[in-house]
Amino acid sequence: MTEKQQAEVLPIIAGVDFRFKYPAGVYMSKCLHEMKENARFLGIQCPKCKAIWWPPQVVCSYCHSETGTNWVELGPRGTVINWVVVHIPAIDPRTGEVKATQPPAATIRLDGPEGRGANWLHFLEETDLDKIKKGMRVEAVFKPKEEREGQASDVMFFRTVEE
Amino acid sequence: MARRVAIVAVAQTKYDDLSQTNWKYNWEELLYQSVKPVLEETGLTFTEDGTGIDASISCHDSIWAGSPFSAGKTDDVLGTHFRPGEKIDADGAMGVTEALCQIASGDFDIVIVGGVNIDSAAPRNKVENYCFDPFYQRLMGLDMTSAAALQAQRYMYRYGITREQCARVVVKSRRNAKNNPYAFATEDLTVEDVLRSKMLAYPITALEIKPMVDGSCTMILAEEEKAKRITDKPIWIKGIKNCYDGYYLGDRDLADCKSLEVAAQGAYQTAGITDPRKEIDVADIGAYFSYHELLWCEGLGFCGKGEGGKLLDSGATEMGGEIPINPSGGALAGSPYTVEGLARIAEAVLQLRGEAGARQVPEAKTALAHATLGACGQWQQVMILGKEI
Amino acid sequence: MFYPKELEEVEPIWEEQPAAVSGSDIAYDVGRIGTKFFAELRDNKKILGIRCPVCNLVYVPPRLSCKNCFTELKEWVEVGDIGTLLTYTVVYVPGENQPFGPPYAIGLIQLDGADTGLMHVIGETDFEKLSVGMRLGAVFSEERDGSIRDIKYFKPL
Amino acid sequence: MARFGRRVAVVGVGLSHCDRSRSDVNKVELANESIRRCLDDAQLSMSDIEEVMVAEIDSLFGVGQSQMWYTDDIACYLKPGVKVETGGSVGGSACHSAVHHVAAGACDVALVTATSKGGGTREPIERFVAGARAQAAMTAGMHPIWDRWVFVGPLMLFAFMANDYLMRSGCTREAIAKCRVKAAKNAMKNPYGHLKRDITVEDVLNSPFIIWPLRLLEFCPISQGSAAMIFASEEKAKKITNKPVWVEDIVSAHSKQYWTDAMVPIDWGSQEAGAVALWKRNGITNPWKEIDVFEMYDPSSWAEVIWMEWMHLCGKGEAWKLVDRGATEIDGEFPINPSGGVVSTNPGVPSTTMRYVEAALQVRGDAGEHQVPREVKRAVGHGFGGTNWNTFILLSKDMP
Repeated sequence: MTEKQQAEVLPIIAGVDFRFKYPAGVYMSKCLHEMKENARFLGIQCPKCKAIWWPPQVVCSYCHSETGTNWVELGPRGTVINWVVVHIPAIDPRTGEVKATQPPAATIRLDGPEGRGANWLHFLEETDLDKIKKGMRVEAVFKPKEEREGQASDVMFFRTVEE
Repeated sequence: MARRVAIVAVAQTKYDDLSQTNWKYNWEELLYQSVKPVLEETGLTFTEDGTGIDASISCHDSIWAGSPFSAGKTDDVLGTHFRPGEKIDADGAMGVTEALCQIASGDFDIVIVGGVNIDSAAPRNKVENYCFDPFYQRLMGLDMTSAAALQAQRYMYRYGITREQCARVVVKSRRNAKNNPYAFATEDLTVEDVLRSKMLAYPITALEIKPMVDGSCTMILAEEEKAKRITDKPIWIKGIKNCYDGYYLGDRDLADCKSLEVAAQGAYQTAGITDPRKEIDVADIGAYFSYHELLWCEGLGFCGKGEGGKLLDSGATEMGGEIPINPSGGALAGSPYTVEGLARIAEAVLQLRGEAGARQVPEAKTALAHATLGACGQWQQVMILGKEI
Repeated sequence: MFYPKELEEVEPIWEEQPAAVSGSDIAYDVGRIGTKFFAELRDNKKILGIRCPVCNLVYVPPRLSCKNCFTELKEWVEVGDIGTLLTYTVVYVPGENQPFGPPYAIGLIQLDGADTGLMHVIGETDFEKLSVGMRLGAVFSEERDGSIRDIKYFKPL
Repeated sequence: MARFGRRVAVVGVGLSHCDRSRSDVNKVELANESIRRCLDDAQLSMSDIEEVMVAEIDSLFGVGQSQMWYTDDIACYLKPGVKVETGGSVGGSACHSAVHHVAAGACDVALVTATSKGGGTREPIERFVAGARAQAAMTAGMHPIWDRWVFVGPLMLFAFMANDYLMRSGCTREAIAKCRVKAAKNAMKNPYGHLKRDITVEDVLNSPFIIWPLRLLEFCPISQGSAAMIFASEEKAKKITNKPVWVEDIVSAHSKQYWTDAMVPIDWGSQEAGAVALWKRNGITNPWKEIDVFEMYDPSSWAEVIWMEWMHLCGKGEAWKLVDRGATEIDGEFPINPSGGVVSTNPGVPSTTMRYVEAALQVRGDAGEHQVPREVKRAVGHGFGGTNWNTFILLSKDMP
């Protein structure tokens, strides 16, 4: 055995490049269609414990009741509850693309009936960290209708509004 | 086991190809279609005070779901939010073992086990290729079908099993599946149809592998006292054992199924079975490929080594035979990955409860449910279920 | 129809995405034992096995532990590049990581001096003429980079 | 009264050497390393092992159905086994499975194995890109349509939680930095620690933001390593060792699928539900007094501080003050992570098993240099993973 052999440790390239089809399901499909067609947020409220599910889902996580068709309209305005700013290159797992920068991400409580939930993680238009405050009022900015694809990214970001 | 455990309710969706509806349901919606019936049947809810379901087990193979932590998708419908949960990343039958141990240990009294998969959303041969080690076997382009072909060839060579005998398994499966409202593939086939269908990896043809289907299966297990209260038809778990064989296909004589022999002996011992062919009334076994049923029959001790073909030819495994095998049609009639083993257990339960409809095996008292996973059946599990305690 | 009508009638939305970011370019560490096997293959066209002194078995490919007795394996042995076919198949459909386009034959080959079969491709052959028990010899790739494909294929002798 | 039908004890533990890259071994050999140490620790041979529980996250670590490949190297050949996947907590979930199997009488001796060795890439790893890749891989576990496109892995979650805590508790950044320095000091004493850096509070506060307000040094590294544990029934345990560590209780609490909703107001309900169940069931009214050492899964120093409150170890808004005055140091009132924690050594899959192993070592008094300077009667190990899934184990010196 040569010295070179003794020192080296080999890697083997043997990845598998697979793509899956991810279904949204009936509840999320309805909600995405509503965003695409009517620029409207349709959440669902648990008939029992009144928690609001955004995106809508079949069963309430808290009390395990069926949510049925108890639709509630949310937004398009909301309140910023929390925010962060990404400083590292983020890789979009959908494409493998490296995003060098991205706008601040925030959790926004969409306007709507009282109840737990209705929070959405989305981007803010405002990039000045000093101007982002808890309780700040924001409004969803949609892509033009013809560019909307029935995805969460049909909303580009949330814009600060004065009230 | 420290406590007796019974299966008190089972439910399945009709197994179907979701790609035909453009993947209408997502994982949780598909799973909920079998969760709701078991909750309704038993009247149980998710509670913390010991009056309802204590814990949940989600069976979800993350490579088939295309994301890590994939079992999270099923958390809501299985009632796991802020509650005890366990996620089995293998065949659902392993989840039943886990539920059994959770209950027998005294930790929980009632456990729900759910499994779901959308096979049609995954690129099958790529996922299967990903299951092989990256150094020696993956780079040969192996998938589960070509691995199975190596086993089939070796099996045929060693014991003189014929391709016609293998094909006849498919014909029988489809015929039985006609009576199973949950089955997917139920068309009439002849041996020639099977042999003449597209060759995938010699000697395995397109009709000799499990069709691609989607669906879910859920069941509830309970300890003795509660089981008797919940239902008047509890089905008792009498013996269960699983076993792994060695990994490299070249290490094994593929014409044998050592791990199945060990698993079967273990399960028979606990259940007190000495002559499986006589004492077991019906068996639903995990056959992903045609030859599986023949080889597994040998491993299960229903016949001697190399006699799987003869056993089939004798008609003993047909409906009405001495030991009907796969009255449901088995995986060859359509069961999704990870749900495969759960569906076999569900069928055994239905048979013992006398709820199997047109495919009912009369007076079934003891049933066997088998599951397998991995290339050439590396992992095997055998479960004995009984009507009487 | 399991869900309310208005939901069952919604046009389904689905999205195709990669399951993992890494894709086809993942490099796996072989480790010291694997490296020795592949380096010998690459540099000297030799196939090595490893012997378990307790079970008296020679494993190809080599590994760290004997699965029967858990002995840590250290005794390297050279095995032949000629062996016997244990089983084979001919793959007719395209798949991932295939060394050749279909149809191609793969088999388990028990090399002389080894107690286990090695998975590999069978080349330079008429598929009709393949049979279990036939003798095959290794053909090495001209350009070798330290992987199992440094053996190009096995051919009938 | 014992919680289970049969008593269960930890009779052996083993850890591998951890590093950023363990290219000297492949995945299964790495698992084998800690198993050999574990068998040596318990003075058992592979034939004594009756069942093997495998912890893995196949989608992250490059091989599907990996339990199959592991079989030969984890003493599982012709034996039964279980494979679980619950994200970072999986190493704990596998232990719970082992406890259940032994307590149920399915076997007497069960081995748990957890290994992390992902595939690398051929490209040279630039600063942050390796981390970004790891985050992206974990983001793939989020909802493909709803969450993936905006989420940047667990990093983002911990950044959110840090901002929330800053706004709510009035904590100082120095307190969190102190928590990180404590972890670094402890890790230097741990032979199996990965990051062994002599850092100061200033170093932490001067490290760059990765996701504001989370700084580089406040987050865990990526390590490769493995851990193993052997659980045995009472009868066997007494034969195997004269220092059995008894499993008093195990608890798991999981959580719903969408993280985005759980993020604000930061809702750590499953940490709370799990911990409260653990305290209540075992008659622990004041964990701060009754637990001698706590091994917490702390992907970030922020998590350690915040979860102290959610696990009812102290009141809301108090944790940072306790950390600030050194109460959680190795020789403090309530030692947390004397091993250095996840923030120092993070192989992912075995991270929870390591917490359990370290808790067991502390109870045994075998933790060596990082043994806490007090009598350890009861220790808790905690695991975190997936979409906020939590596991807890309560270990004790005295037989329950």
